[in-house]
Amino acid sequence: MSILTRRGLLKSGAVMGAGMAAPTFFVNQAHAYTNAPTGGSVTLGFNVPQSGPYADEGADELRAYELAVEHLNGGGDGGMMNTFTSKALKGNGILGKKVEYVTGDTQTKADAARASARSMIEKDRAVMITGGSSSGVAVAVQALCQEAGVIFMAGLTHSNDTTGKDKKANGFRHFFNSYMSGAALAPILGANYGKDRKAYHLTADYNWGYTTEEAVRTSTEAMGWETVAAVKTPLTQTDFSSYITPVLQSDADVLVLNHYGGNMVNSLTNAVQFGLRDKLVNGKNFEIIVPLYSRLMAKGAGANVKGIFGSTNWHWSLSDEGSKAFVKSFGEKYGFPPSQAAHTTYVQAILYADACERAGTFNPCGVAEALEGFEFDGMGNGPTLYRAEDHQCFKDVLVVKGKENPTSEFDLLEIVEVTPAAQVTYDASIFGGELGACNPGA
Amino acid sequence: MFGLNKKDTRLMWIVITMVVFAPFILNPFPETSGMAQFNAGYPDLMQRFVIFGIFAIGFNILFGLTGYLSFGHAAFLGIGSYAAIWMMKLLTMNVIPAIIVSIVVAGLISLVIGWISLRRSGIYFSILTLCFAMMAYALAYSVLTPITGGETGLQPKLNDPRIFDAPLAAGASPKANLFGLQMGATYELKLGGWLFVINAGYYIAGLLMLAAFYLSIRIFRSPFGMMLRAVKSNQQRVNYTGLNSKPYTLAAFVISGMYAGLAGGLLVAMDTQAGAERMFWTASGEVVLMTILGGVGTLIGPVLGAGFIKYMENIVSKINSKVLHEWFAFLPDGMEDFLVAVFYPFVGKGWHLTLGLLFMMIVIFLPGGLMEGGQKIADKFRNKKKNDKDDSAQAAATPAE
Amino acid sequence: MGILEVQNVNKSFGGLKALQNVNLDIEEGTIHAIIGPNGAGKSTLLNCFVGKLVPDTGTVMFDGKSLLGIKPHEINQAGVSRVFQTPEIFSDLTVAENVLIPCFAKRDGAFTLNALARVTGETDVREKAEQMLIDVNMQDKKDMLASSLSRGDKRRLEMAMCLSQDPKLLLLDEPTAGMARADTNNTIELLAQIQERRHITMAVIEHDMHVVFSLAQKISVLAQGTVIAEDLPEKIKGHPKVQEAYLGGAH
Amino acid sequence: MELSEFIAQIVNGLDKGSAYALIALGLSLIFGTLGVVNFAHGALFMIGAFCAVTLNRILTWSHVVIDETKTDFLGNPLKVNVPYVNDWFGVETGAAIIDWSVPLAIVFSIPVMILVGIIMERGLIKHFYKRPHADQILVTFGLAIVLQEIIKFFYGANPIPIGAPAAFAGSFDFGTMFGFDPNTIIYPYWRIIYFFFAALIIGAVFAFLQFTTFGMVVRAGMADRETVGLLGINIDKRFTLMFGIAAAVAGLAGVMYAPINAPNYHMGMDFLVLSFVVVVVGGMGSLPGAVAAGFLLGILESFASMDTVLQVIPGINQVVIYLVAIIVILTMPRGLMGRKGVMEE
Repeated sequence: MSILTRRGLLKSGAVMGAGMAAPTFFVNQAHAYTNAPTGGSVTLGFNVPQSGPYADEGADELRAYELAVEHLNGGGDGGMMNTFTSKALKGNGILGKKVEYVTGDTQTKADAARASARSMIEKDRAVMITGGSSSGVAVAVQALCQEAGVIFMAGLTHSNDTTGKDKKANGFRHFFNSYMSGAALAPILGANYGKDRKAYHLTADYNWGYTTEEAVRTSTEAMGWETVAAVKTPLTQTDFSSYITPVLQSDADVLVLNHYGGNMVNSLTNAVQFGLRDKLVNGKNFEIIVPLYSRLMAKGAGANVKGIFGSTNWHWSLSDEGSKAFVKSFGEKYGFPPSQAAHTTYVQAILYADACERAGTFNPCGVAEALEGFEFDGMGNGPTLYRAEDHQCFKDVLVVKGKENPTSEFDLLEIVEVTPAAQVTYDASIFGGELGACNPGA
Repeated sequence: MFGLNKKDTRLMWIVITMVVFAPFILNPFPETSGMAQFNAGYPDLMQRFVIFGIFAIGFNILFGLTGYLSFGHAAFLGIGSYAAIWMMKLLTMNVIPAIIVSIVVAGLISLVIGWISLRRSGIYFSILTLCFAMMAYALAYSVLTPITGGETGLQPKLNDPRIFDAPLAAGASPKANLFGLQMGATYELKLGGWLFVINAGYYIAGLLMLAAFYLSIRIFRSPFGMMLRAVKSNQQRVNYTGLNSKPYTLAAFVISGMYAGLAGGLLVAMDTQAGAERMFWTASGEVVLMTILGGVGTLIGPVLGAGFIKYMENIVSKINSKVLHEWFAFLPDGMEDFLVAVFYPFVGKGWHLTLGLLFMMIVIFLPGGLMEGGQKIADKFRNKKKNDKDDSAQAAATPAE
Repeated sequence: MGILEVQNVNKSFGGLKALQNVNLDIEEGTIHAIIGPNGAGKSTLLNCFVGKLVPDTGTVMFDGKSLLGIKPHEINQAGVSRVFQTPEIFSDLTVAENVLIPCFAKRDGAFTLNALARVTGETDVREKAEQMLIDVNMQDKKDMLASSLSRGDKRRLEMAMCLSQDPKLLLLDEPTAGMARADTNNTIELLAQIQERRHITMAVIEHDMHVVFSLAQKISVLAQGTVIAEDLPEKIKGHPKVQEAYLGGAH
Repeated sequence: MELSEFIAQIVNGLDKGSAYALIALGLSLIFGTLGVVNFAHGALFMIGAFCAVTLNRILTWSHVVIDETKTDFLGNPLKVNVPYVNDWFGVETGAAIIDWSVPLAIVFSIPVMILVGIIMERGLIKHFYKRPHADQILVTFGLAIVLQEIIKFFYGANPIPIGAPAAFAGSFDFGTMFGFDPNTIIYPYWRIIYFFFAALIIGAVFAFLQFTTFGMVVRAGMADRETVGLLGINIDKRFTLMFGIAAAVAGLAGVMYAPINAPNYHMGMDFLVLSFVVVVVGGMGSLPGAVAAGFLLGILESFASMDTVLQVIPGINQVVIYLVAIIVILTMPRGLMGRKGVMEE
């Protein structure tokens, strides 16, 4: 016996559509939403960079996802599920269905990431896609999920665009963004380096770089800093010497490196090599700032990070109950502390599962409704709000500094300040974009 | 038939059959079995097979016939994509204008780049095309962000003008379609444990791929194609035969640029997103690899090469340690762990390693690419059969060249 | 008046004067041989006819039109074909295709985008090419790859390619170089036949005096870049200047 | 633009150019002698850098000592890794040895790289001399992927920092020597060393080709392989060694580059396209051309990255190398110093 199920988005009335319409003897088993789980399990898609420069970050995200799945299915010590303020999750999967997962490689390329996500949706019937380590990928996959009618829980993506001009109703971001980095950093920089500084920006020449530069500029200029120059550097640049030497000759006394990943490692290393940090300008010590820190990447810069300020979403040395529970559970399983990428992806997986439980369905519209305006705590960043207007989480932001005397290879950053959420909150409309309506697909 | 000789007609029918029945051929394993991991019959990958097939067929018209190795063909793919997405944003989500404009724009740009690059030959030509493509990539990723979307690329937005389309219903999002038939429209056919997916977008792309393939056979068999092969064989003699090689190579360059534009437009039609990465040199390198892997200068080789690489990228990269453990679960624990440890470096995040190894093996052992491999197998098969049955197998065994 | 008129052609490479005041007049319908010792400038002169080199001064007129500054393919379109010292053929193509290409070039000109036509559908061109192969006695080899031919056959094929364009002037650069005696005689016979049947003007550069004196109706002798003698074959034989050029000034 | 800025960018260009020139030199050597398009050349550069990393790992081979006074991230007593060299030679000498791991790696890498080169040539490349360039590209590209994936498997995807010896860590204010204000033209010691090291290697390679019989044979072989073969000289053996030398040049470039930018597994691919552009701009088959083009592109790239230039032509820093390459190839048919007929068909 054969059953023809109808899925997809065929509109009746179309000439070709009419020709292809299902004969009546086939069962037309239309679901309310894309990939509604039918059996005893539900499949999630973990789409992370496994090749390319962010492969290690992707590997850490994958570890966190595996840990989250273990906890959701009732294994392990439960991690942050124990400290999470919502108690909807029972350790029996999601809505009683065992959590299964598939993995894919984004290659940190929008095309590859979408191909991988589509295969998860079309072939593996994933009901939610999560992961990623760059904003280009996040925006591309988010748009795809909106179209396909599944939920997208963004991984590491820091550009304002993800929940700004490119926001989508089916997409959610826990990670912080450029604006928040700027807002959190400025007061600390003012307190440590004074309000009369001349800043020189080196900016990665693509969207994330632009938004980060703008955020840091706006917030530092607001407190009295002057921006001497802002030079854009190609993404593919490996040696930054020709961008560093002009800094020496300018009268700037602060260098802001709006770089991430390999760019950040190299530009910071080069800046320190050229003795910028030993320099005295206008009677002040020359300082370097890295707006977005990642511990995994900071490791690549070695001793060069010492004493350099930046911001981060989360760090394993936080001492709240949630963070401690997560570090313990992750560290005992893998032998080293989790990165911020691992943290945000773990939290995203748990938040999604919790929203399903509270909504009582996997339907993206139900899940989105449960997440919108959701307030929670116990996930490592203090009280947090998933804002309904742009699907962005608002929580405390960490300002960190490269540690002078690290005790181990993981102990690279120390927390200088936990900037309260209120200080980094902004109006949802400032970045434009349209959220649209949630799309349940089928 | 179709103005093709007997051998080519047979090849055409084979390709038509493959395209039409791909959803079945590519899903040989029941949905619930462990081997389902190797099924490739889902819309996205099938679409990519035919789209990159088109790209490689077009590339082969240039490289296979004239011998000019362009290392920047991805630029035309990317330019086609941008043209298509802008048509969707400005005019209509109907794919027809998007596809037509992507071919035209890619054709115009390739005319300019080809006209300049073809002033040099050999590796100098390759590097010229590479430089143009890298410039296109670098600019699209950075200073051209207002036009290209830069890092995040372009997708249709709710508030795009789309002057020919009726306003969207509340809550609806713009979707690529052909006179109302959406590219994502899909029927699922369940037969026992098997699940087959019949996707509208795939068949539209497949139809265009068949047209592109047919056109390429006609070009191969035309006087024009013969002249191109003459250029590859002996440019000096071409000139002393009264032929001007430059317009021939330029025409081939533009035709293959238009194929690339079509592929780019189709990528957008099937998956409404355009980004700069598809112009990076690795993307240009990929189509070179597809063509060489499949068999340079053969008709169907590049399509096979495209399928091979896309299969590796999308299927092998998704095999993770959990899947490996499931496969070997029937073995005793020690054996299971051992086998997982052996296979693990080659799958999932290690898929590049497998790809690299296979590149090397194919080029070492099958100098003519996959086509030669197929031919060798066919030869063996034929030798066995020859005793009782003669030449009927012979024609089928050497389908391409 | 000759079909090819060369007047006062000079060409130097750096300090070396390869051609000095060369004058040459090739009459229509004849076989004209150009001989001379090594380094006399024969090949340089030939290259000036086909557009590969441009003389520093002087004129090269073909059929009343100047050939200077014209691209090789245009010269060919005007009716000049060339056979090379080592056969220049399309080795990766079949024998039949090798002959089809010049036939198409003759009919369609320097460039035609006939991408949708079929080679097999162009009956007129195909018949002409087939006839050409019969003429040179190679019809049984038409499906072979040109690279797999013997050297003599390659030469034959190259001539067929040139002849299929019905050239007004055929330039032959040492057509029998490196050939065995039998092959050489075949070539002589072939050229004589062509001349007889088609009355094509030929200019032959040749070392082999046997070939020269069997074929040529007129001979020009080139030495150190200048024409030292131009006359009928029988007169060239005893020409003192020619003997001097070949044997050196010792006696 | 001030003079000091101008000079600083020239110095930057020479510094960048020395890396480009070294890689391009090896690539051109392989082109010229063996006629092989080696897409794995970037991988050799990368392996060189990882020679430094590996030696550093060997030198810091450690045993674990529990430090009860400190705790690790889980709150357990901290495990401290103590390198064996510290036990064997005392803490100070041990630290000094580890500190000098990059210079030591130079010695370590030469035999390793020559061996890698010879194995590559004998095991793989030699079977491709007579194959089309497209096949050579495919097989060496495959090899490059395999090599970098192997490195990724063992060392991960992130960059691994490895410092220059502390003695060379600072920077040198040579602007003052020429009467500029202090702190305007300063340059890190290690980069200055890199420049002179590159000059030394380039000089050595040229001297070797110019003044030794071996080099003469190789040069003759580059010009006309068949004739040299007919003279009864075993040119193949020499070419194998030449491949080893080219690999060593790439490897040394990599070792010395490690302290400048932390090595990662894809650094070879990052340099691959650039090094081909350099070689082609220099002209196929010309070693001096490759070196000259390396420095030329390095200097132009440096100038294009200046703010004053970028204000006038936005984005020029993204494309300058490619733009210059296009102009050179179009105006000079065979690049700066290319030989006729090499890789033109």
